Amino acid sequence: MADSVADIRPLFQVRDLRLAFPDMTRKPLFGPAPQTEVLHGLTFDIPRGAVLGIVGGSGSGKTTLGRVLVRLLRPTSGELVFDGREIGHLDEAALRPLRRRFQMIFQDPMSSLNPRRRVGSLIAAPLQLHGFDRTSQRVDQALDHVGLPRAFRHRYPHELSGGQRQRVGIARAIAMQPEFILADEIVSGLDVSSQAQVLQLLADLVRDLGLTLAFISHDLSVIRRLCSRIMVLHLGHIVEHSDTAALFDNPQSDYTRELLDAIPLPDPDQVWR
Amino acid sequence: MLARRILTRLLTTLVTLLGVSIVVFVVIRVVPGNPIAMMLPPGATPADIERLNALYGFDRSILAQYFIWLGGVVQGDFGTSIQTRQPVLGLVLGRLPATLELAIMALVIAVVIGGFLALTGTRLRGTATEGAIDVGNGMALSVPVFLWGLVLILLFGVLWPVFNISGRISPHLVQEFHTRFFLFESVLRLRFDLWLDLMRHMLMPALALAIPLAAIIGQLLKQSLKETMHLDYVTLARTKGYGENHVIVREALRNAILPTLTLIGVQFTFLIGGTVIIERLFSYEGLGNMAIDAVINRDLPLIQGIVIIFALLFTVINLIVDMLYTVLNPRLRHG
Amino acid sequence: MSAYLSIRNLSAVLKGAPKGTPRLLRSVSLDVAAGEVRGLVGESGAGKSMIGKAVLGILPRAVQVIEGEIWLDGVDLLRMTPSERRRRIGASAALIPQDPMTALNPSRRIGPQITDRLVDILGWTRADAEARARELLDEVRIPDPARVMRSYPHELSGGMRQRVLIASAFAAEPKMIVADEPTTALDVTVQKQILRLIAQMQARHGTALLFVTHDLGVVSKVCDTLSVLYAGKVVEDTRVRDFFAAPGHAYSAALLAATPKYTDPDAGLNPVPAAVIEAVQAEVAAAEAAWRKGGAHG
Amino acid sequence: MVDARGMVRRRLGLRLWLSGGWLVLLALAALLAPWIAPHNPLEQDLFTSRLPPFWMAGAEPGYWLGTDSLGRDVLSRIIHGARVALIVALIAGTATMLIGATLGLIAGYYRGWADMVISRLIDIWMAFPPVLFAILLIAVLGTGLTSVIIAIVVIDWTRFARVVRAEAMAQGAMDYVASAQVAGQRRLGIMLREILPNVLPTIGVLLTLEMGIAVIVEAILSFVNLSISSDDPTWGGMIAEGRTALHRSWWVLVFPLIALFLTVLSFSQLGEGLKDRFDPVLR
Repeated sequence: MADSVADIRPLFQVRDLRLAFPDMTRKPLFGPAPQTEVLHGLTFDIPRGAVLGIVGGSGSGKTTLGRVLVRLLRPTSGELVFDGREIGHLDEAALRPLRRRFQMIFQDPMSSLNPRRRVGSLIAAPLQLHGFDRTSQRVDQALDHVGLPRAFRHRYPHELSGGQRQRVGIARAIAMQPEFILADEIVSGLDVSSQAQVLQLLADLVRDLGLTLAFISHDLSVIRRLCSRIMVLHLGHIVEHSDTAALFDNPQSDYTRELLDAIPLPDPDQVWR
Repeated sequence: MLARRILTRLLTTLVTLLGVSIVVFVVIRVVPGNPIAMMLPPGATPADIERLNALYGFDRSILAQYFIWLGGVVQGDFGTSIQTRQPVLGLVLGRLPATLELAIMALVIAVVIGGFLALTGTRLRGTATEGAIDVGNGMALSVPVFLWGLVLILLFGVLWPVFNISGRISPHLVQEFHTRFFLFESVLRLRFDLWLDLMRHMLMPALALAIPLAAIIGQLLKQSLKETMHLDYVTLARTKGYGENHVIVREALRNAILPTLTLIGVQFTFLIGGTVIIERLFSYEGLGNMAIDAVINRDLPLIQGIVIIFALLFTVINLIVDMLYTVLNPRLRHG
Repeated sequence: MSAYLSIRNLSAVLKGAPKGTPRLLRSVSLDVAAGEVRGLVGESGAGKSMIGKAVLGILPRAVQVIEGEIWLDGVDLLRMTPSERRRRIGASAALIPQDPMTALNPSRRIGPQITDRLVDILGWTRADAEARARELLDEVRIPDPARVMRSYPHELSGGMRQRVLIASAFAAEPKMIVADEPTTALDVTVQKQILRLIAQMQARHGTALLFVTHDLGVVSKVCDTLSVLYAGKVVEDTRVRDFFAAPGHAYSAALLAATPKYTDPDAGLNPVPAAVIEAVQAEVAAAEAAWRKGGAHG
Repeated sequence: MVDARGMVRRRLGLRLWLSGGWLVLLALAALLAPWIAPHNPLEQDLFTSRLPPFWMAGAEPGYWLGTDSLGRDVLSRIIHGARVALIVALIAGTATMLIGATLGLIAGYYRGWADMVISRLIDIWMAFPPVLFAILLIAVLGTGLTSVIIAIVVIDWTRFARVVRAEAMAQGAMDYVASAQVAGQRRLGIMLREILPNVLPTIGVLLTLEMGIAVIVEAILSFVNLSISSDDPTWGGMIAEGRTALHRSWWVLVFPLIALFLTVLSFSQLGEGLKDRFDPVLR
């Protein structure tokens, strides 16, 4: 089974992916608004088991790309192939059975956890939707996995700390036993100590559960520790996509070099050109 | 961008007005069954009915009737009042100044009181005074103008009768005026004796109308002021050496006032709506009082005229407020 | 080199909190000399921002200083009347705020926002103040200063706004500047330019700078000295070079170990060990108990 | 130094008790009106007309709050008037909520053409003064309890629709909605299971507010003699009567006014009080 075609094929195959939004500020009085393209024809693969870091500054399109991958947004054109199946242009109904297989963890857990649901219900609701059995045990397992006490299932999100909320977000995603998880800036709101813990947890889960992960961040230092491959986005283009070590040792594009140079290392001897 | 915004806004206003005309037409002409019978005084002859049928095209399709009716309305032809046998437009315009003056007076009172409460509450935030202002605002807000009117009648008409609680002006003074805008005219002609008499009549109904609006302004403006006071640019101004009053007025007020402004626009239309019952309560001879008489007398052409004038007034006010917002907001002005 | 800013035993509490509630700031002492950049680091809730706010007299109303001294240029700010203190701070200190998007008044033009302090507080003529503003905008390398002064904030990018705010902070030649996480809201490439600009301006004007940040990387680039805070208490006060060579406190060391470092994939991002947290908590609790027992201020 | 806001907040519990207490009292009075009212509210007796309330000289025992110009007992009329007030409050309030909140939720969450239509309708509705609109509708529909309720629903659905639409729009932009979408939840499911619970507290506050407004609108309509038949006791009718004879018998106006005032105030305070007390999410 390990050598079957299905397993060596990349989990995601993205070809010439484009996304444009109507620009309401330039809309004429009548007729449609002109389109502004924010993703300009992206082509890349995400192999099974890979941990792909997606980096870029504000306005690079990294968050938008993430939302296209999990089909919160519909691409304007191009191919988005998940496990051999084109999903870029499926409608919601056709997509629904597939949704369990790619999950997302959001940047702001305060906004992404429904404030009027308890933790248990937050994790269980998607499970029930997809007809999982023994949801109660699965909720407990998920809480165990992310290192939260089982008693937390009775709490509301506002009763948790930032790091704990982010763990609930992770628990909700892994409880669905997905093949792919998208993590969008999930540590940018956390202190360095909780950041380190959450990243450690994510790294362990990816290894233990055999997940494929796309990790969006603006912080190359964070990405280096976690990711096997890195893709650098700039203004809606892929400027570099390579192996982690290769990217840091020998960056190919000017933008990547500029990005690396700008990072303040915790080291007074670093020469800042 | 500004021009397009204004143009779009004008278009939606037009659509709204068209919708208003349809609603009025449907309510008055379609629902009651035989409109002719309603438009005629008791004892009308079949010949009268025949004539009206031809005049309003009641023998034609509903759609055709609508356009005939709309054509008349657009040209200012709202028909003739059944009660007085006078053109509706003249009657309505004769009463409009009284209602406008009352509403504007109430608005001024509300803005002054509300603004004062908001600024005081912001200046003294965290103290017992702020708590008292909050409780007072909450009370004032949850009691409608009808009840405030009654309370004021009891307090200043019966218990401590210092104000007139009936009419717009002492009857013998009416012939002193050349226009229907008594209040404006008395000020322009510097006739403060007339002005005083007007105010004695107007203050109570205006105050009744103003109380809830003052509370809303007080509450919302204070809330946005307090939110603004936490923003970085206000903090920055403090570090520059400015005192609390300066910071509230120059840094916070201009930005906090925009949401309040839109609210005042919407609420001002509610306030004008409130004049209907307040005028009745204080026997104030404005449009609202006339409307209620018209309903009681089943004078449908007159009601229709009044409703359309009110709707026009409301839509124009909303339009003006929107434009004002657009012009005052630098983000939109220099987009 | 005598200290320009000197904080002594500064303690603050939440107003109306019951007796025995831990203090928000626990007997904080630190000095910043003219021309020195002192970093204030700690995790959220450690009180680092609050110290900067106390110096500038902009503590939230809910926070109350219960003891201590803040000496700025030879006078104790806490012994002045509020209006004296305000003018004093306005004339001799300034703030570079965190978020350039919200730190400029959206309904006022840029020019008056730079010159208002000079005209209203320091009594300059409008013409002098405007000339000075143009000069400063030029100094922070904003092209076409005259046009920018007529603009509204929303017409400028985040980086440009932060330059305007830096110019505004230096306008009155203050001897003391507090920078409160001035680059957290910016992209990393813009951050580099802004940090550089702050450092250059500080060196050129010889200003004492209190630099509040959560990022040890940033500290290593701009600061000379460093105070590490935990739960409102200074746990380490040291020179930056010494700190990165060998942190003097277990908590500081753990913080450094948790800070990511892309050049060394094996270093950084190590969770702070529970034992370290417990130790530093015990230390803070012991200091708190000793302070209460001392009964200097009940 | 004591934080004054804390004192105000502690009073919230009291306000819940007071408003709830008055409304329960009123509901009991309405239910048991035939048994507890001391007199037949319609019974006229010209020999006992304009009797003052019990503490004043000239009062007659049994007529606690005095009588009106036709000799009808004021207290009994207030108790019976509570029936009309509460029926209108409950039925009109609930119906208005169901229609307005549903439209607002659809407009705010689904957006698109549904929102266009509903928003335009709201705009049109906002162009009419509500009281005038109500009076007009009654003139067309004829008087009676059903007409009053229909008029209130027709006029006031926009109050719910506007607020709920704005709230649903704000909630729809939150990431928990995106998260439900990623989980594969249907649009309708998201609206009902994710957004509705977050809008519900607002709807609850609006509902009690609307009940108070319904009471007032009914009173205004009876005040201008356009509500139910003029014989039946209503607070608005009593106030209208009292207004004409204010100087001779003030109590005919004052007691129904107090009842109306307390009822409207209680309804508006009840919603806020309940929300503060039972909403798990403190904002």
